Amino acid sequence: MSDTAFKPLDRNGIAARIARDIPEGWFVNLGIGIPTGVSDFVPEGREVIFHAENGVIGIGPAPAPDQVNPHLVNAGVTPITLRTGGAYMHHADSFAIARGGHLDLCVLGAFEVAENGDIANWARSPNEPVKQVGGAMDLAVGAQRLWVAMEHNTKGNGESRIRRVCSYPLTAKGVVRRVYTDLAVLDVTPDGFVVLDMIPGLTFEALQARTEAPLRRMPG
Amino acid sequence: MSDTAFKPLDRNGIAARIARDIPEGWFVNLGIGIPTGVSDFVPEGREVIFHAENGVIGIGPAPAPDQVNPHLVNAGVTPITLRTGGAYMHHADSFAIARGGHLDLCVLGAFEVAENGDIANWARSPNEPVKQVGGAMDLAVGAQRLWVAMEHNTKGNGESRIRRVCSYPLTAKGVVRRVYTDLAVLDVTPDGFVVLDMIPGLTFEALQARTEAPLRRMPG
Amino acid sequence: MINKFVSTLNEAMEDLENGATVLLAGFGPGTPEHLVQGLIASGVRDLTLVANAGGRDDGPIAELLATERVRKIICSFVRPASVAARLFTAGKLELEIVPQGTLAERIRAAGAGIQAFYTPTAADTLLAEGRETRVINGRNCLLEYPIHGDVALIDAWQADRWGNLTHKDSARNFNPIMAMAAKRTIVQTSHVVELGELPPAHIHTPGVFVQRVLHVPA
Amino acid sequence: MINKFVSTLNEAMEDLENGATVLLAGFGPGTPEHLVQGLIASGVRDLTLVANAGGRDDGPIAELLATERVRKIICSFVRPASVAARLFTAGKLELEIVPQGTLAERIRAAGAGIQAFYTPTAADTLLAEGRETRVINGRNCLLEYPIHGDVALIDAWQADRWGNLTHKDSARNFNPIMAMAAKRTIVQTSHVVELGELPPAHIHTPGVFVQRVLHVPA
Repeated sequence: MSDTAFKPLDRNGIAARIARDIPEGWFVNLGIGIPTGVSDFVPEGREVIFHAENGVIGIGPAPAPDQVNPHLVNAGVTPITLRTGGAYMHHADSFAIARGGHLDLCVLGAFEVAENGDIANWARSPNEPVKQVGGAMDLAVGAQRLWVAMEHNTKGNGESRIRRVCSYPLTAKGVVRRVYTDLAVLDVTPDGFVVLDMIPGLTFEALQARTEAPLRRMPG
Repeated sequence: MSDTAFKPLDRNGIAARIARDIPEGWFVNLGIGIPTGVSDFVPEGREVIFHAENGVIGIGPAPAPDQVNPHLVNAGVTPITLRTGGAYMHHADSFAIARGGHLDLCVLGAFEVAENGDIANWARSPNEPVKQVGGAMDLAVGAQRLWVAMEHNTKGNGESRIRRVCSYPLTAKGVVRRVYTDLAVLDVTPDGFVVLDMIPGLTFEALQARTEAPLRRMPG
Repeated sequence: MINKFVSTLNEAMEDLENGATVLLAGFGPGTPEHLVQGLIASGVRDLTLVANAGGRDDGPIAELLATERVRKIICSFVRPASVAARLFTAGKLELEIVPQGTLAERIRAAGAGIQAFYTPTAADTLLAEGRETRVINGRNCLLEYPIHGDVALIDAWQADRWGNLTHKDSARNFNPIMAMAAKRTIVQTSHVVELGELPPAHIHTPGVFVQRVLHVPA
Repeated sequence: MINKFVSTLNEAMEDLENGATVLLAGFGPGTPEHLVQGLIASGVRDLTLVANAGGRDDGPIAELLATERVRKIICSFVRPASVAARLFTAGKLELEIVPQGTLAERIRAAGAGIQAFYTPTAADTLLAEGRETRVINGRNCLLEYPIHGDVALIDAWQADRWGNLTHKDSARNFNPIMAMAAKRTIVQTSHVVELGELPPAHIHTPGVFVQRVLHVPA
């Protein structure tokens, strides 16, 4: 297989690909990392309502540098704006939205996703001091559907993040519905990963070669 | 004993007696019946903040008939006013105040109170169709202290409502701190009922004669 | 463009199903009376009704119960003189009595994704008979489960096209929490406002909890 | 006349005790930085700190942790480059990691008198190891207990003499729920208003949850 036959998406490319699939009227939470960029690619006229777990529903575009409101940030503590129609609430009410099944979609970054829908995104080992849980465990089990946005392979040795079984500590079990990578879009099904879409120039075989878990073609 | 030697308090008299004992700054919930009248007897200048479990904190005096706000009632669904500084909230937040230990005092009516602090105030038998629980069970276990306001004896056959053991279904166990009746003020202590106060002309013996539970004099 | 407004009561009540659990907000004020009329007119039956009280001899809840299309009522309070008390006595209505604070908390739990909780309220009473209790920090507590609605009928003061709501004074009561707890939340509002007219810090029920809004001028 | 205002930081922090559990609100904005300075200056030690995150290398939480007077931190997030991570690695800080939503809900539970609750969050993770779980409606759930504070340090935008508060935009975050959950709630507010100036339908934290308020102009 030739690596020159296709060009992996960059992080914005993944975000834009996800934005295409979000219909008007959905309530959506975007995790930190690649997912945060998704809102930039939703067309102006399509009303998608973005939620931040720190008590904001209806996030607008990023403020101009001289328009920053010091009292208004997203879950990554980055300045945001509020869209017309948005609302503020406290943390427990905000997580009631996330945990109570009121979000149509949550998009999270991850280290790994397994073919049964397991996701690992908060720690690379049980013993390290850094425990970046945040709101991911709440969102992963609480949203109506969970999509993951990540690079298909690790930067270092190119290992597959799409796995039979996660090797890192889990964030939640059996919750991922779809994975968007720089190479492909994969649905998690009872029969494992099904390839919905690939980047131009990539073949199924080349994708499988980069993927630890077995892949299936879209039926039909 | 001569019944002409003393004059039992009327319902307003009981309410007024209770009002005397509520210091400035307390947050207080008043049950339906005699307790509702208590707020009328708190002197104008003494800031006591009354809570209604349907989402009002800071109840003001009753409105003039032509000043009734149809959107503003207390837990008895009676029109009220809001005092300057008062606030509205939803039912779960309002009961968070009641159940979370934030009320200094709740005053409830009752059918019976027992010497261990049990209170019965919602049903006269387990089988009757009428079950007037409302918020009493929440308030009884949630408030910092529970006082009861009631007539000392039943209207019909003059039976004592102050009892060794309650005969009616319980609202809560071991929660009453003090009882205000038309005859006396009784503290519930580990040693049973202690008489704090009696109406003028009533003797300890005459009070005991009207009371099923044993009474003790104030020590000292 | 998101637009949750519907034009008619029929449209508001569309697709109600027999056997549904209906959360009915209100505590005196805040009762969506027009929507209750719609529920009655829809003819759906075998309902479970969740409301603070069983109502009186007249008023929206009494009228609904009198149709005998409610199989069970979950409430904190049944009055002696009421349609509810008579139907219960006649064996025509199941009754689940829940302390008012526990009722509010069970509804909120449904909206917030809490699967069960322990509360000392009612733990030592008849209402706890045969049920699971546990002593936590020396207090006897009763295990309570969320109350989910298929439908919530909600009253609002103001609403915008996203379904953001405000409620007037003590008419707020059960409205925000019942709106959270149902699969389909139907609102009657006294006032319609433009998107952005409600200050974002002062919205009592955000539109994420609302599916349909009907304008019913007061 | 009820008046919860205090004039000085010393007065605001009076009677803090060693071994206290301190709820510290804030998520970026909404952190009561002045009160944290007061906590540091008070010299109390052996604290349990409850906050969303373990902070960074600078900022109020880092400064507090650097005094080594915090025995344990309960939070949802510890950054790699932070005082918290280094103290933990050095065995000088206990760490309890709680998912952010569970953290918020445990704090609310303390304020609302809920003695424990079941949530699916974290039930199938390392954080559940050795703890009580139960399957409810087919979902594995973890039993969680309330987090009570001895003291809560709160930021507000406006406050009146009864302790009624508003919070600005997303600076609201943990402030209303932490105010509910502590025996003593201490507030720093940017603005002082007259009683009655805050519309009763728009108070974010009612004064029933507040003990002391210090005016700290922004």
